[in-house]
Amino acid sequence: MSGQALLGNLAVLGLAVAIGFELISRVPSLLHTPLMSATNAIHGVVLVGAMIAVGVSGADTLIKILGTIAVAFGTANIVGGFVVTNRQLGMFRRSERGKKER
Amino acid sequence: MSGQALLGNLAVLGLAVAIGFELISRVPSLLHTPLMSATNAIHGVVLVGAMIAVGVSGADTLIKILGTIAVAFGTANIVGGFVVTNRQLGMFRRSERGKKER
Amino acid sequence: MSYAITAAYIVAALLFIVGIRRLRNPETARIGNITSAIGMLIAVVATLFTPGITDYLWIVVGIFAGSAVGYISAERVAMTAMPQMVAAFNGVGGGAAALVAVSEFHRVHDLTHGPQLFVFTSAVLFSVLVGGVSFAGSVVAFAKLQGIWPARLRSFPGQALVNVLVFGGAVALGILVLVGDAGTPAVAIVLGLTAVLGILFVMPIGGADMPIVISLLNAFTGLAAAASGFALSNYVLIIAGSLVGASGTILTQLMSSSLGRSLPKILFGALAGGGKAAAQEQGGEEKPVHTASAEDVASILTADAESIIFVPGYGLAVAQAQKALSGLMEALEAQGKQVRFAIHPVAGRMPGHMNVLMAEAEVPYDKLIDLEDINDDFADTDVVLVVGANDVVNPQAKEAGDTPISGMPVLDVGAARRVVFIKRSLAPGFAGIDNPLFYDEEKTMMLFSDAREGLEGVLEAVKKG
Amino acid sequence: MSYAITAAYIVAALLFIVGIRRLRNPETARIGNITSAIGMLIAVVATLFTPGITDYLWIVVGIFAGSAVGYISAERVAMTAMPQMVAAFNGVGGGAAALVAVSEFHRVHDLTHGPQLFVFTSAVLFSVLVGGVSFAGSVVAFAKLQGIWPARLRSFPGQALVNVLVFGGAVALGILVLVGDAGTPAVAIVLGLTAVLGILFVMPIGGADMPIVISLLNAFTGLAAAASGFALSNYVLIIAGSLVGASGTILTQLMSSSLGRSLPKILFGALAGGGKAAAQEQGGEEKPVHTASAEDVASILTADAESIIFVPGYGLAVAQAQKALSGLMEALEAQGKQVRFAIHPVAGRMPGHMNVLMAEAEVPYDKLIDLEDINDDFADTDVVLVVGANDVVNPQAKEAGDTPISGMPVLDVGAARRVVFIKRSLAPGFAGIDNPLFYDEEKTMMLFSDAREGLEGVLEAVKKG
Ligand SMILES: NC(=O)c1ccc[n+]([C@@H]2O[C@H](COP(=O)([O-])OP(=O)(O)OC[C@H]3O[C@@H](n4cnc5c(N)ncnc54)[C@H](OP(=O)(O)O)[C@@H]3O)[C@@H](O)[C@H]2O)c1
Ligand SMILES: NC(=O)c1ccc[n+]([C@@H]2O[C@H](COP(=O)([O-])OP(=O)(O)OC[C@H]3O[C@@H](n4cnc5c(N)ncnc54)[C@H](OP(=O)(O)O)[C@@H]3O)[C@@H](O)[C@H]2O)c1
Repeated sequence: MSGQALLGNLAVLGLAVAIGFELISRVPSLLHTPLMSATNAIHGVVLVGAMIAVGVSGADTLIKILGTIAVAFGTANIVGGFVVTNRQLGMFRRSERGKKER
Repeated sequence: MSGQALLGNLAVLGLAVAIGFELISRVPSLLHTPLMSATNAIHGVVLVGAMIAVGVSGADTLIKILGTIAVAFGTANIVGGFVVTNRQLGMFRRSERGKKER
Repeated sequence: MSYAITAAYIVAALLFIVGIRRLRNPETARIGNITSAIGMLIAVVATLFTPGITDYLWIVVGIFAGSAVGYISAERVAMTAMPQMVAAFNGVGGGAAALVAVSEFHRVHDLTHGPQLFVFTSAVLFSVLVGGVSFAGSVVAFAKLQGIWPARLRSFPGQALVNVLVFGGAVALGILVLVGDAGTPAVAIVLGLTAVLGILFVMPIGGADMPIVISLLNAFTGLAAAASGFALSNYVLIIAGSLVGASGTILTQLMSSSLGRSLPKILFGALAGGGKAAAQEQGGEEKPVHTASAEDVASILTADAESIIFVPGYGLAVAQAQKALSGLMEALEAQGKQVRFAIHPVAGRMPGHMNVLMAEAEVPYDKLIDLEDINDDFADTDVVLVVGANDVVNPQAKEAGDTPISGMPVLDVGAARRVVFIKRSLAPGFAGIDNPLFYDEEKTMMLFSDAREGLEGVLEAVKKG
Repeated sequence: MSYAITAAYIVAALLFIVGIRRLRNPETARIGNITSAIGMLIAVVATLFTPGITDYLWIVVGIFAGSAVGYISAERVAMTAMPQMVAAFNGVGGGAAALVAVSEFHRVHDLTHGPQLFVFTSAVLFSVLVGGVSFAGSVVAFAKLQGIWPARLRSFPGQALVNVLVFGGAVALGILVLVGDAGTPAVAIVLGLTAVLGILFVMPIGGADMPIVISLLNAFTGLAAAASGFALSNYVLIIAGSLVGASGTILTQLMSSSLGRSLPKILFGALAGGGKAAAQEQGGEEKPVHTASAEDVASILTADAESIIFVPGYGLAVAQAQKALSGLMEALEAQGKQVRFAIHPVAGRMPGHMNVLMAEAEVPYDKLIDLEDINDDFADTDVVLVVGANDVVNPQAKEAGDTPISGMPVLDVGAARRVVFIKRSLAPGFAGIDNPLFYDEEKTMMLFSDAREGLEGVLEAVKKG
């Protein structure tokens, strides 16, 4: 990682943190539980790193083992997180009256 | 600009646009006029580019002329924008009663 | 060193974000503006250390000249003239962005090649195109608002065709620069063409539509700065430009949606339809109205009113009557009345314009109440005093129909017990449509007068009696 | 190719942002979740094309195993067990981040040197440290919530010292890796130490405080992912990790501030103070209360009540009584009553927990009304039915004092005409303090029962008439 690339990453980090705070603070408490499980799913994106670790040629056995565990962990995190969030959100329904009032 | 740097710039652009919309949409209409003049001041940051253009050694006369105009324009934009915004915001005052109620 | 500069640019960009974030609340807004200004200072100082910068003379000259002009004009400008001021600063910003792109092209385009050059040149051309339009368009907008643009100069026969030709020429030349090896002169010609385009674009648009044009050009300048940032691979330009682009876009949307006309119609309608921005519909003159004198208004305000709401509008700004209105507020409050201000988001000629004017007249901002928050309170209000406003209280907006303001949310002043208008005549406002509220003789009183004179008369009568 | 992959990662990150943005509104939230999932799919598919990836076998094995486990557990879990579920997924995510960092270190650390290596290694160590703590801590939190963690195993004499030693050891070894050239084994030992640290950290904290711990560890996992992103120079990891870090931080703040105890006190208080998370204050037993039967409650609800508000709390979740409560709502609505739900943001054991449970029981979400929006309506309410809630309706919070809930905004149920509690005893809730409302014999009725049985009894009596 070159110095300029590092600074680029830092810029991205700063912007992402700022936007994270803006976005999250606007989610109503009605949806805080699904919010928690959705962001939980999103950090499963480390799967991407795990795939690279285990897939590149020349990875030795140690990496293969650690990497495969990491792939399984990351996938479980992603799939489980999105599915359970989807289940939760599927239950939120507006009343008939509420629908009409809109 | 290398390909990766270009992509880095695009990532920064995407994040900045997203955060821009979040931030601006939360400014109340009470402050829309100062908002307009403050963001107006901020785009004066092209001054930075103008300074580089006119200051690097080897710039020829054409660049010197265009660059000096650009420096003057950018500075006028920045100084004028921030000063007039400051003037506006200095006039916003809470009432005595309002202060106590807080 | 160069790492430290990039780091400083990132810090500057984050300070802009923090600064805009603090504009959310009037208590922190001033600090927010200063935060952004500090970010700017950091960016500028860091730039002085750029490796390769050896010639500081012209930088210093430019900065001094620009600071002097910027500072003096910002200190002197009247608050009613904010639209012009924003137009002027926007113009110089757009011009600077375009000039930076041209200079950078001149300096660098021989040194790179391949895909890099393509991206670089695209960014330069975008910046030149958008920055040039923004520069020239802002100058015209400024001149129109200032009243120094000759009224005859609006459009000429076949202008639509000329516009298309100029635009086509600029694009064609741009493509030549991009794929061929036309050099700096060609880019300079593109800049010239875009300047012409900017003039042609704004020329036919009516003066009252200028704030929308300015807000749009503000977004343009932001985009031009971001494009220059791409050409220079400079984060602070990219981020700052994007923030401004977003801001301009949101405010433009807000205005055009509250005008009830689509943006393309505002921008190109004048050219297509031929002439007037809004038709001045006449013909309500014959219906009777309840005319009042300053004394009548004063007695209504003092005798049997407890809760009073003031609605300021564009006419108040024109008449510079903000001080007179705040004086009337104080006199009535001294008599124990409750006085508040109902501020429509697009009252006046710029978003939030009335808030600044009333703040200038030392009305505390917690008495300036937004449309949404005050609309339910009119029903419990004794007297509403509408000063130089018209469209923003026009009940026709609520009725289905195809008037220019149909669907725009308006202040529901008709719900109050009594309504008093201070304006010079029965003439319509910006949207050019009649206001049925004028003719409700039971409820409404009309004080025909310049806003300032009328208010001063009422104030005098209130103090006397 | 590799440019296309980077571009795909940027698109994925922007889709995460759009997805979270849509979580703002229950109407768009499900689409938002799907948007984020599509972003994830794009990122994963793009990764398959990474130059240098030749061995797909173990990727496929891992993905299959993970998908099966993740899908099945997500489909089967009860909504009342959401805290455990989040803990489990958080643990595997943190573990994956730490393992990725170790693998990457093993692969790359011989190939780079100089300042690059320093930054790289710092990122790796940060990810290992934070990810390891998050992994092991989440496992303990899961076990505690699931009730499978041995209750004796909380703390041991001198644990604070051991904690400091383990942490110091991990940091010292990390510095060695950073400045010396200790290789992969040293990093593996650091990982082991951080896992021990995670266990030691969460072990002493009471089960009821677990949601805060989980939310904090969620933020940790996000930070670990962002740090792995730095090590790999990968935008999607950096951006996604930052988003999650921000989310975890905000929710942790929300909970700890509504618990009235500072975060350090929650995390380290158990160890310092020695044992119980909240003192079970006894001694209200002697005061008389107005006890009621299911029939009494039913007659109050049907006879002279028009507007009714239900307040569900943690006990409702424990008793799995959400269906019974929604059944009661339907029965009362069939009799023409107005029934709404007042939802306190930290009712239950997870932010927003009650909303999910009531949505599961098919209560439309526009009847689930937030603290702020409903608090003024209690004064116009005939009967409030509080089911398994306690702290969130405790008026002591409003009085100055140093109870654990002082200053926490509570539901103002005392303003209603009558209040009915369904709970098993006069035992206090999570905060361990007595509720004076129980002893207001005029206003309050206590139905001592398990929430589900009690509600079913009331429902039966209501239906009978
Ligand atoms: N704020 C923005 O961002 C923005 C931007 C562009 C357009 N607009 C549009 O502008 C309009 C704003 O509404 P508004 O109610 O504030 O203004 P308006 O509807 O334009 O009405 C202004 C009224 O002020 C009166 N007036 C003018 N000069 C006066 C003076 N010296 N003394 C007393 N009265 C005077 C005029 O009547 P007389 O001639 O009878 O005196 C006129 O009817 C809306 O249609 C809005 O959509 C707003
Ligand atoms: N939501 C979050 O994010 C979160 C996280 C951590 C902590 N907390 C804290 O948790 C508390 C939540 O307040 P809350 O009012 O929901 O709950 P609470 O104050 O903890 O009270 C729950 C009540 O439910 C009763 N109960 C338990 N099992 C029951 C059953 N099977 N049937 C009927 N009643 C039963 C208990 O009384 P009996 O034993 O007499 O039945 C208890 O008093 C707050 O102090 C909050 O700060 C919340």
